[in-house]
Amino acid sequence: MTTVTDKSNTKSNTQVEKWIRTYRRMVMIRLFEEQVNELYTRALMPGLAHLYVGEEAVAVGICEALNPTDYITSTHRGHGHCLAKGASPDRMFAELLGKEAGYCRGKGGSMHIADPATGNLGANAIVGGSTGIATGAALSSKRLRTGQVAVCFFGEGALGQGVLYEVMNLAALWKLPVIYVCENNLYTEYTHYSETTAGDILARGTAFGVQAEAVDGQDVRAVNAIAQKLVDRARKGEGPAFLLCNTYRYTGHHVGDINREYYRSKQEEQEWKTKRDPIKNLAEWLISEKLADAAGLTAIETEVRAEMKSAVEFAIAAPYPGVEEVEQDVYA
Amino acid sequence: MTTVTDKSNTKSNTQVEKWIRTYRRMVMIRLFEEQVNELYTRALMPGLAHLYVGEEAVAVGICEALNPTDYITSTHRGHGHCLAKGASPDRMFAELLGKEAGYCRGKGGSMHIADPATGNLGANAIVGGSTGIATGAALSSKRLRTGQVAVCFFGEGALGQGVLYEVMNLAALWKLPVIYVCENNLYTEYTHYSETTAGDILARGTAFGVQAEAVDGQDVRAVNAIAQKLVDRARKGEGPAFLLCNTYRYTGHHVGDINREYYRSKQEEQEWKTKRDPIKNLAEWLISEKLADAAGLTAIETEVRAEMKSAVEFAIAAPYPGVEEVEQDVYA
Amino acid sequence: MPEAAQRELTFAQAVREALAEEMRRDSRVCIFGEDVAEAGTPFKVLAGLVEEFGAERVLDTPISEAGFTGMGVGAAMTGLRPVVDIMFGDFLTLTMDQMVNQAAKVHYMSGGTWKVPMVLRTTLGATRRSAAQHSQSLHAWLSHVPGLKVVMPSTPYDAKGLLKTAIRDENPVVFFEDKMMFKLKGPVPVEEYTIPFGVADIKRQGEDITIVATSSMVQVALGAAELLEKIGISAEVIDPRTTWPLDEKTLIESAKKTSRAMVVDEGYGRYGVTGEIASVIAEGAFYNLEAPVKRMGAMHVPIPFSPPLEDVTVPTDQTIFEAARALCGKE
Amino acid sequence: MPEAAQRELTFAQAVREALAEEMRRDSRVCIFGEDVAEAGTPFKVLAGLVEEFGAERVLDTPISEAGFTGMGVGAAMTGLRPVVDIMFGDFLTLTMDQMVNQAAKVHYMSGGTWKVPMVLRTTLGATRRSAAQHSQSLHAWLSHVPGLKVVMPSTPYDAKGLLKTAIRDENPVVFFEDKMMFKLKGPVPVEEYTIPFGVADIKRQGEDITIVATSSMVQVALGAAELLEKIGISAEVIDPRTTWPLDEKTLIESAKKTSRAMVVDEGYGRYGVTGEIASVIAEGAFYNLEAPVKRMGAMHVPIPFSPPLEDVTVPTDQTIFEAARALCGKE
Ligand SMILES: Cc1ncc(C[n+]2csc(CCOP(=O)(O)OP(=O)(O)O)c2C)c(N)n1
Ligand SMILES: Cc1ncc(C[n+]2csc(CCOP(=O)(O)OP(=O)(O)O)c2C)c(N)n1
Ligand SMILES: [Mg+2]
Ligand SMILES: [Mg+2]
Repeated sequence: MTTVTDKSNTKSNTQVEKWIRTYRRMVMIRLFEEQVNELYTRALMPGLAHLYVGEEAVAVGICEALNPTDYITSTHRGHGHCLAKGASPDRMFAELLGKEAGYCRGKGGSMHIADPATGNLGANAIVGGSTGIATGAALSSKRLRTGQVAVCFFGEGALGQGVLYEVMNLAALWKLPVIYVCENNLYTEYTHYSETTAGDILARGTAFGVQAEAVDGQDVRAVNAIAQKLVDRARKGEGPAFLLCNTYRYTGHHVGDINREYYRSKQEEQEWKTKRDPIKNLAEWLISEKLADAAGLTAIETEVRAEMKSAVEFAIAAPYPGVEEVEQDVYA
Repeated sequence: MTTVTDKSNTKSNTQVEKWIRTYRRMVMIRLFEEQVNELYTRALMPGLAHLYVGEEAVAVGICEALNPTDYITSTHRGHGHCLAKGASPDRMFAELLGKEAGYCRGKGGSMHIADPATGNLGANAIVGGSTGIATGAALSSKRLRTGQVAVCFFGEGALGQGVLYEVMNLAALWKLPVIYVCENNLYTEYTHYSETTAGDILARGTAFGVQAEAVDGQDVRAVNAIAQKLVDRARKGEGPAFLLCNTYRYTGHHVGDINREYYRSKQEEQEWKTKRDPIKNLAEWLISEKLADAAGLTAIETEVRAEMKSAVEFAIAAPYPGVEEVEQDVYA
Repeated sequence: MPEAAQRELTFAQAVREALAEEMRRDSRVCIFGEDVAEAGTPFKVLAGLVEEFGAERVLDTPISEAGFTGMGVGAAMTGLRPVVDIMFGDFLTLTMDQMVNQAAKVHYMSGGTWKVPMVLRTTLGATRRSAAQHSQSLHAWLSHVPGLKVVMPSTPYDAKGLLKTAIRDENPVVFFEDKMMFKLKGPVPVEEYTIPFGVADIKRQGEDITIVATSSMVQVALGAAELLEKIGISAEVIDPRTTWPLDEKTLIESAKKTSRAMVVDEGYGRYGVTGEIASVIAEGAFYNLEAPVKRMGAMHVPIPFSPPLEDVTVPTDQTIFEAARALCGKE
Repeated sequence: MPEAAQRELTFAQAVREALAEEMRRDSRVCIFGEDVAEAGTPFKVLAGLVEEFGAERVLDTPISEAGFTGMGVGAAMTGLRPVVDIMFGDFLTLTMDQMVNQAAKVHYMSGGTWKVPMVLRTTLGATRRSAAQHSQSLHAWLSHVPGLKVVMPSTPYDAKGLLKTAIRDENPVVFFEDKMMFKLKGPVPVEEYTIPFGVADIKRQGEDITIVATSSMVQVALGAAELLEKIGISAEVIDPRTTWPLDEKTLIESAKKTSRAMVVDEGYGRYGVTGEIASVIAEGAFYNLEAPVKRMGAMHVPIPFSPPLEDVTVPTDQTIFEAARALCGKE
């Protein structure tokens, strides 16, 4: 069986392996989130979670351009970023269930998964809250001359937070190797971004001296190509970048957001799902380019599904941390 | 004797009266600040103060375009804004000395002068701290349909504060009658703005949907012309504007900042003072246009100087508030 | 509590009704915040308001807590009476400059000339499985700051009456709602009423021990009082309702009467609300107290996600019961 | 205090020396903030550091307190040991999200995997005629937050030893310097030393009353102790040095010995540091106290500009003296 947790450090240089790996990762994110939703509806998961379904090409396309030691910061909608950077589903599910085997020993939950081994500085439940952290990581990289790049993922809602502009200005002044990835999935909770975003999004990068680009976030190859360019540039010391990825979340703001018609139409959802699905798009390209056949892709899906299932079972069976842990790790 | 506290509500429509009034206001600010410096060197003033000398054309050119009921918010370097909006020097000096007759009964001091009668929402000692207040005042104006415009003065140092971008975005979305006036005097305390400001200043307005313009802040006629245009536009409901005024502070960051050579050259200071002085420039124009003669202008200066002197004397003689006042006005 | 109260409302309904009544009474009252209009907030507390009052008075904002709180200050100074909605109390961190350096100080710094009649509504409380950045109870910070008033309702009745008072107050008021209490039901009269600030409410009379509890902890303390009654301890439960102004007199008198006191608050136990109230009682009832004032707050840890861990971080009826029993010297 | 200390340094020199020594010892230590490089801060505390360590390690920032504090968090997580400079403690308002929702919680939320070894240096203290937005002492807020440590040095010796400890600590530490104390001189040995956190220092031995004082208030309390001595009252002055961790034991033992205690702190008296420390003593020394613990903090008002008003807002040696005398029952 092909392992679904292949780290990007085992990255092969052949194109076919790269795109198959990419495909697998996107499928993994989608099926991971399916399980999360299932855990929620079966009332097995404490609290809520924000699913990344529909946005897979962004995280995967970008992380495919990163080294294992490169840094990312993530958001409340962070499962996709974690997985794309190489996290294991079993420990992620364990975290979502508050179990000791989780990435944060259950202390963080869905919105706080962090993992030094994959350069994941942590998801963040404060919108815009990790923009300083990512920029600071880029400062370390530059000062310590480690060559690492930091990627800061955020939803377009974070464009409302002033701290983003403060750190973009600093990153530009100090030419830091950081890439601000704006995932514009059109909504901040229950409000369309056009109601909360004046002016021009790309100009918000360039106004602060940050190179800004836009890309179709449903096209993983396009995302990857531009990410590679911006990452290379940052690594060479040419400064920060802002990458606007236009994308869509297929489901609610969180797992409990079921009736959405007061803020968006079913038809809109349907159009994105049918016409712009990132996984379907890549599959079609793989097949048309003869890099894979339908059966092969189905086999991947089946494998990943089985892996997700056993990861969930692992998490369900895992023990909670002992209550004495509650006062541990407050201070290092 | 011509009163030096002529309010803009006594504004005449003839050009000559307007420019003579403008000239008098600029002279008043300069001589007011001279007295402040004197109070400091004579150790009569508690604490410090930030002088507006050199920047007079900005405050005066803009406030000349405002109605008495229009709002302003101001900064730590706020004396010029206060005077330009129509405040009385005597009560200002009293405030600077912590006296009961001061605008804030001595509780605010140099950095907090506020005055409902002239629409002055207050100076602010937090860099960028009044950007929300000015924008909120514009919201009131729009909602209550009063036709008032709000002007938010700030130094270019406030470009570092994220809250400015948050409220510019909101002002653009809601088409609020607010004008963000950036006084770029080249320095934030002891650091040149180019070391702290990446990208392009005007683009920082337009990126958020705010109409942005730049003007020579040493040319009061130019400042006034563009201000009038932006104020009219705002009053008509056409939305917010950002006005970059390029200017220079002649003296230190505050009265105690005497040795400045480690951050800027005497030559630079000299050039601005001799070649770009806003008062001298206006005087030359008035004379060349035959709107005034040298003797007339000297007479104005003499009058204003006398007025400043008696205002300072008033303030020195005025009593401190009674100690029981300390616990008053915490709550309305 | 009013005698004739027949009608029951949830806490959320009481809040909404207070807002609706005040918005009808005074056209200057308006609301802004994230997802407050059509969505009616994630907690649905404001559902229906935009339909009645329109998008001019119930305004959805970008995710810009500092910015729109600052606008609240300016709007309040110039004729509106804004109710600023901060979804989670944890996001107060982003508004501290506007609330503390601006809102709280404008009146004083201007020598009493400008006023800031604004209300900031926000939430507190853990045990919602929301982890460390969505579970804090940060009201101690605001209570520390002169110029602000801080309201902590514990019942639907109090929520309505106190919110109406807050909106009519000429000062910046921070209004904390326990997000776990939105569905709690309680009597709310149909008739108009307001509740003054600085007046504690004795939620339960008792003789043996005084339990001062705030917001979310009032119901929990009442639960503990029932457990205590079963073992023969009569607990008086007092809710200060506002931490500033604080009704010191009522707290001290109760402690003098019972000779034993506890303070229970969901904020962190260290350098917070319990320290202040315990000190007020320890000083005011010094010669009557038979034991030190006992303090219970949130454990001094970031709130963990994992349910078994989170559950031990805040006081429960059982832990309050046990502490009270020990304080009364009963085994 | 070391026996052999011959050399005297000012508080500012002691801070600078601590930074310089740590920067020489560990190349990961760097400083960033507004006007920290050539200007050496408005208080000149950092003068000369950029000349020795270069602009790569002493970085001038834009006026972006939230942004560069956040960068401090990220830099600390990834291998640097940043010292973030916030010019006035009043601007902490702008950093609260970064300090409280990020720095304080990263280690815990990540299950102990990431660490944030950063120091935030800032100031506190009034009486500088700087008015309400430049005179606050906001250390109570940070002391309230688990995950942070809070340091309040009161002498050049303590400032140097505690700052070195802060820089070597693996956690976010907030270091408050009284801006009125920068020119205060005191003995500082030439030899290397550090001072552990959580160890109170008895600045003066006494028998009749315990005065717990923090930061700026320590010297003032020592002044009061001299006045008290003249009327036959022997005051013990204790400086906790860190409000978190807090050396409860030393405070309680002293109060047990003297049977009377006061707490003096320059932060606001309400819901702040005095409430916590007074409660700790009132509980721990309950059976030994002959009078309630007396609290003295800043008056509950925004700090006014006018000198005669400002001067009455914070404790002075005279007001401490009078309160202590009253507490001891002497007229
Ligand atoms: C500072 C802050 N304000 C508000 C929230 C509540 N909140 C959580 S997610 C969210 C919407 C975020 O929208 P966006 O950034 O576009 O991300 P998306 O959910 O679309 O991925 C909001 C308002 C928060 N977590 N942090
Ligand atoms: C939030 C905040 N940070 C820092 C300061 C300290 N400070 C006072 S004035 C100033 C420089 C302001 O520069 P600029 O905005 O350009 O105004 P100018 O003094 O040049 O008029 C600084 C850093 C402050 N008052 N507020
Ligand atoms: Mg979004
Ligand atoms: Mg400037």
